[in-house]
Amino acid sequence: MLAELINPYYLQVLSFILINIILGISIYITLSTGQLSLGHAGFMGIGAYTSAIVTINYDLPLIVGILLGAIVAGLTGILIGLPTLRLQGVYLAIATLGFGEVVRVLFINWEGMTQGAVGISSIPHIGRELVTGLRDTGFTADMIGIRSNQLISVLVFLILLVVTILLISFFVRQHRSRVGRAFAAIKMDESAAEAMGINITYYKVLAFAQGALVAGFAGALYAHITAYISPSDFSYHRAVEILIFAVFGGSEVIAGPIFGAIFLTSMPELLRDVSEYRYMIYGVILVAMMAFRPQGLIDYNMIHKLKRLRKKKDQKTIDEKESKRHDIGS
Amino acid sequence: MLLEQLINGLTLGSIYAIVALGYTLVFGVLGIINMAHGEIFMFGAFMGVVVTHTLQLPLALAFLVAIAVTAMLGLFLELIALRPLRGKKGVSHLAPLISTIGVSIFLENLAHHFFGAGNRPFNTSFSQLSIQIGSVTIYAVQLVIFAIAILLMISLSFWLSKTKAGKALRACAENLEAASLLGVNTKKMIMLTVIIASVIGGIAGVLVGMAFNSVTPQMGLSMGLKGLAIIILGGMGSVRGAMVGGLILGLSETMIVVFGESGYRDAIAFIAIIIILLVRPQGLFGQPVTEARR
Amino acid sequence: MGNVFKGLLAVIAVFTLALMSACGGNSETSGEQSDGSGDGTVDVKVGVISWLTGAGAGYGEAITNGFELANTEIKEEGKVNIELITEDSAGKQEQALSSAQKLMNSENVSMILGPTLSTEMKVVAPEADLNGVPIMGTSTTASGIPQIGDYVFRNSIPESLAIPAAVSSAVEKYDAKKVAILYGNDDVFTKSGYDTMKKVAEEQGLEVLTTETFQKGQADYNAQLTKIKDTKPDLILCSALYNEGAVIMDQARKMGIDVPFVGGNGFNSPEVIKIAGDAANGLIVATPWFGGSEDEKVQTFVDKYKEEYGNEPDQFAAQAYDALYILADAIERAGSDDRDAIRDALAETEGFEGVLGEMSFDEEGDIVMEPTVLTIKDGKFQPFE
Amino acid sequence: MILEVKEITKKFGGIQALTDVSFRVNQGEVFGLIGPNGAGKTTMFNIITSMFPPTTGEVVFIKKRLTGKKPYQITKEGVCRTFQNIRLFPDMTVLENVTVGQHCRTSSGVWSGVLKLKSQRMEEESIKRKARDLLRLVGLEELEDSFADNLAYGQQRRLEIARALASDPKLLLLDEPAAGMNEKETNDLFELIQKIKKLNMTILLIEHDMPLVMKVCDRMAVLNFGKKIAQGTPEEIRNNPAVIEAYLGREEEDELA
Repeated sequence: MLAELINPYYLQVLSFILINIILGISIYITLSTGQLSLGHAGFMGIGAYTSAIVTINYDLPLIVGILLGAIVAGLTGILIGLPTLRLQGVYLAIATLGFGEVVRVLFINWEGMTQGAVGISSIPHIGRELVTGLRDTGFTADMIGIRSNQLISVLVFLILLVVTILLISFFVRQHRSRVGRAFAAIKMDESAAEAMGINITYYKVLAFAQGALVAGFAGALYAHITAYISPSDFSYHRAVEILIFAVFGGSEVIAGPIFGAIFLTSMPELLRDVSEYRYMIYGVILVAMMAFRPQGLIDYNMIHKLKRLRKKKDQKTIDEKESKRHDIGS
Repeated sequence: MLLEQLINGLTLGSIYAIVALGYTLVFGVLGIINMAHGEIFMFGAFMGVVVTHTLQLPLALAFLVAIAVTAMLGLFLELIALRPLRGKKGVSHLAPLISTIGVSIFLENLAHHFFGAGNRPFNTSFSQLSIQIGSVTIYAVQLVIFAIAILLMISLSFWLSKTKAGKALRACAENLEAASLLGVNTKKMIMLTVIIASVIGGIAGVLVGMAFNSVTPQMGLSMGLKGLAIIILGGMGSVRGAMVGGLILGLSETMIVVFGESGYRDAIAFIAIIIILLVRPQGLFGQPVTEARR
Repeated sequence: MGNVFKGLLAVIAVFTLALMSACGGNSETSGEQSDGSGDGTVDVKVGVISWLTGAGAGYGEAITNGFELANTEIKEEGKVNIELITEDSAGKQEQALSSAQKLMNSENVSMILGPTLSTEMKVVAPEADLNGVPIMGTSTTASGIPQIGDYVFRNSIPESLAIPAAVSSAVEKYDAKKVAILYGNDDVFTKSGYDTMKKVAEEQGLEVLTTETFQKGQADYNAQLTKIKDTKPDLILCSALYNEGAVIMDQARKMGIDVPFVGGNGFNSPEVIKIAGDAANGLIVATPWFGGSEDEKVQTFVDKYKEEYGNEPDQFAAQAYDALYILADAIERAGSDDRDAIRDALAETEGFEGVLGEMSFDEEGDIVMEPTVLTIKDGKFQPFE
Repeated sequence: MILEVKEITKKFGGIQALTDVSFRVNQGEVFGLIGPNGAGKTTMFNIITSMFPPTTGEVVFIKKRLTGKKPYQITKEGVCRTFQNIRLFPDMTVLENVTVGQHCRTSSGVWSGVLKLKSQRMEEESIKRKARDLLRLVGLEELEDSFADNLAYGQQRRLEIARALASDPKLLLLDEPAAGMNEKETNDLFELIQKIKKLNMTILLIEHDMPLVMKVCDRMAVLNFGKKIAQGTPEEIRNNPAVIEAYLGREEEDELA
């Protein structure tokens, strides 16, 4: 029964969707203070390479490697964020674009560490490592009646799902807290925010570093799921792709980039004919969104309306219950 | 050898400078970075391939076709990607950047479909012409590129400072609203700017095809990023900055090959971007942003 | 927001369930084996992963054409009945991996051919190997691929085989002592090629005067070439794909560099002549495939291919064509569509005669064959003597 | 004395926006800053709140030098402002706008917000309570869930005041709060300012509406072409020849209406 239900193909696609959701969240956080980064592919690469290198060369456990990858990317984010914060708008975007390219060129040339353009292969795979670990404890896939590759896919998917949900709830909660309000205020009007007592430098660096950290985290996960990375995985095109998740889905609320990542990743998988024109469609999406709906498909207003609708509904049900009670009473 | 390398650097630098002129013009007037400029440049180059190689027609015609096609692309860029965003409430200043990135991706992949991913040859007998001075060979193409770069810079400076249309354009650059109050047809001026910038890109495309015999859909991205680096280096909106910045980048890319690590050649431009933005954000020839504009 | 978040979770959950139940319908249990129909032919499902959309669609097209042509012929012979199931990877690792999962789990194929790029192979092969599905690359030349696992094969000759052959022939003929190396350092193929070149130059005792690099999308190679020209090498070892390689030769010849160029397999394409014209003369490459060969088998293949698809087959088409024949041969010997049986039979392939020549697999699953050294002379590829 | 502005001069390029301007504001009073358009009033506000630095001179607030501090630090010191061209956070609700105002008086960070610690929950409760109190004060309690962008003009002005009050200022800077208001709204504003004054707050007010200024201010200073030309009680100002001159010279603009 279980064996027939679990298909590694669908789980694989879902796993990539989840990674893209994490990437979408990473750009969303940076954008939530009104900063546009074209360097997220660079942060993703730093996370991926750091984790791959420490797990292969120093035999660190996977979880340590992944966390280290995220942290190194986050620290780089602070390093890049602090000085570039003096830059506004397009200047920041261009500076981060430059950063991303420098990182890629570094991966290519620092052969001793990164093996250059050939890339790093045989990176420990999350699922395979786990299954090996489980086997040592005496648990194998046959015990629940599935094949080991099914178990691997399920484990990878579940881990990613849990991680993604944790991340989403982290940032949803942050959004609703004092920090999130500061982010939103800075995005809407920087000088007004500062006049209201918000230390904009601190919060902008915080957002930039959080974005970099999450991108690095996604990169590290990516490395341990494909088991192979090379510099060309973290090029300018990747940065644009990450940006599109937020531009398309919406950058005002976290549901936006999540929706964007789900839709845009599954689209070519569901419609193979679309695949041919994928990038042209991306281009059209960017232009059309800017012209007709610059805030993305899902925005504050939509969320607000949904909330009201639900409130009304709740109200209605309460009213109905009340009236029923009355009926019974009478 | 150093002399030859100097010539190589100047040739490359001149091309960079021409590409950067297009960026700087659009930024100067509209305050927008046109991320699609590199792809328009690439289309100019492909027009050269189509005319000289596929249709076997003369080189002069290639320039004409490239100018016509890139002018059209500029027009579409303005009408589709830029005008709808202008003056709209709630549109951030990043919107045009994202929108032109969209155009650039679209054009790059359109070129893939039309022309294939491979390299296209660009055969003209003109590119074989050369003069021998001592042990140094100078190609006619190199001289032409250098001449066109200088010519474009001088005529653009002249046009901007001396002609009526140019003055109107500068008025737009100073303040769009004020210019429109003074009776300048800003819509027309903006369109003119974008078209002129695109045409300059198209000309650069044909020149690159002539000089290096190498035209691919990917060339727009790498050239575009270099052009971007140059206007940041030279100062956004500065014609002189674009020229000097272009030459500096061309020469330093050549020199890094001469003296050492050709592997880091591509990184120079981006390292330059980061350093200049941190040390002197207005660039070498740019005006510092006054406090009052905050 | 809280409700929205819960809603989102619900969406994800539904999405997952929908996909999982969707697969419930079409996944077959892997235990089931068909030993073929009664008349002795073996029915086998073979998955193909190829780059069919995007920048490299040209490669994928040649490869799938090669497979199809071979499959029609094999079907006519009637010993094995191969059903090809083709998936597009778009040149991306993620999509290649998803495609492989689909083929292995939803389609339940016995064997995978492809994917097109070495980068994709490095992601797909470990997964196939783990699942015990034999996989054979037909265009993946980077080093380290057959070493991924027991189930991983390739019939495309690696640069480590092609480049030494080309270099030693050239060194012998021109009595070369000093060489300059030029390579693309941001591409996995050209970088692997360079690593081999460096090793070969050392082994042959050649003096490397200078090593220069270039990057994708670069149009101007004058700086590197001027530097190389100044060192006056006897040969230039150039690890480039034909696109860049042709432009490099064009600029080099214009500059007055007239020494021969030795390239890797990636440099080998009729396109070089199309792009560089006369400047292409003097290129020396080693290749598994020479369409101009007088061999009867080769000529029939070229004619048939031309008739079917309207253009000359390139090495990708030829390698794909031979790959399917090798596979058919192995399946015939295995006598079933069992994955392990096919793997064992493949590994035993020895002295197989194809359009590329005589092929065997070594113990790692890498191809063993003699590459042909070609040169461009008078605007044509010709055997190098 | 709560605020002391000492010999402030500000140059923009070649233009002298303010020349040697000094004045003092006493604890608990409403101090008016008036003058024709372009006299440098908003520039003075921007210098007090450090939106940009003065060329020379300094600002002292309860014995602390404000000059050289960052805008957010000045808010923390207890000086908060509204803007001439309303600058609310348009995509936030009315309530959220006021909660942002309390930023510098609250302290919860990333982790306490994400983990919803008890201290953070209590803080959020008090933030909301205080925000609602302030909305009641300015008369917007009915609209707390509307987007700031959708409010009427006069309501936006009042919301801005509530947002500034949320930062617990000792000194409130109001930049033309009555601009664009009709008579009724102006009257409401007058009452609001009276109420705020009763909360033991000092107010520095830029305003063009002379009847309002004369009614509400205890003292005022008059700027013209970047220079202070007069200072005193409304009565003194009304009869000051220099002021009459400055305004009469531009009578067509109807400044003294």
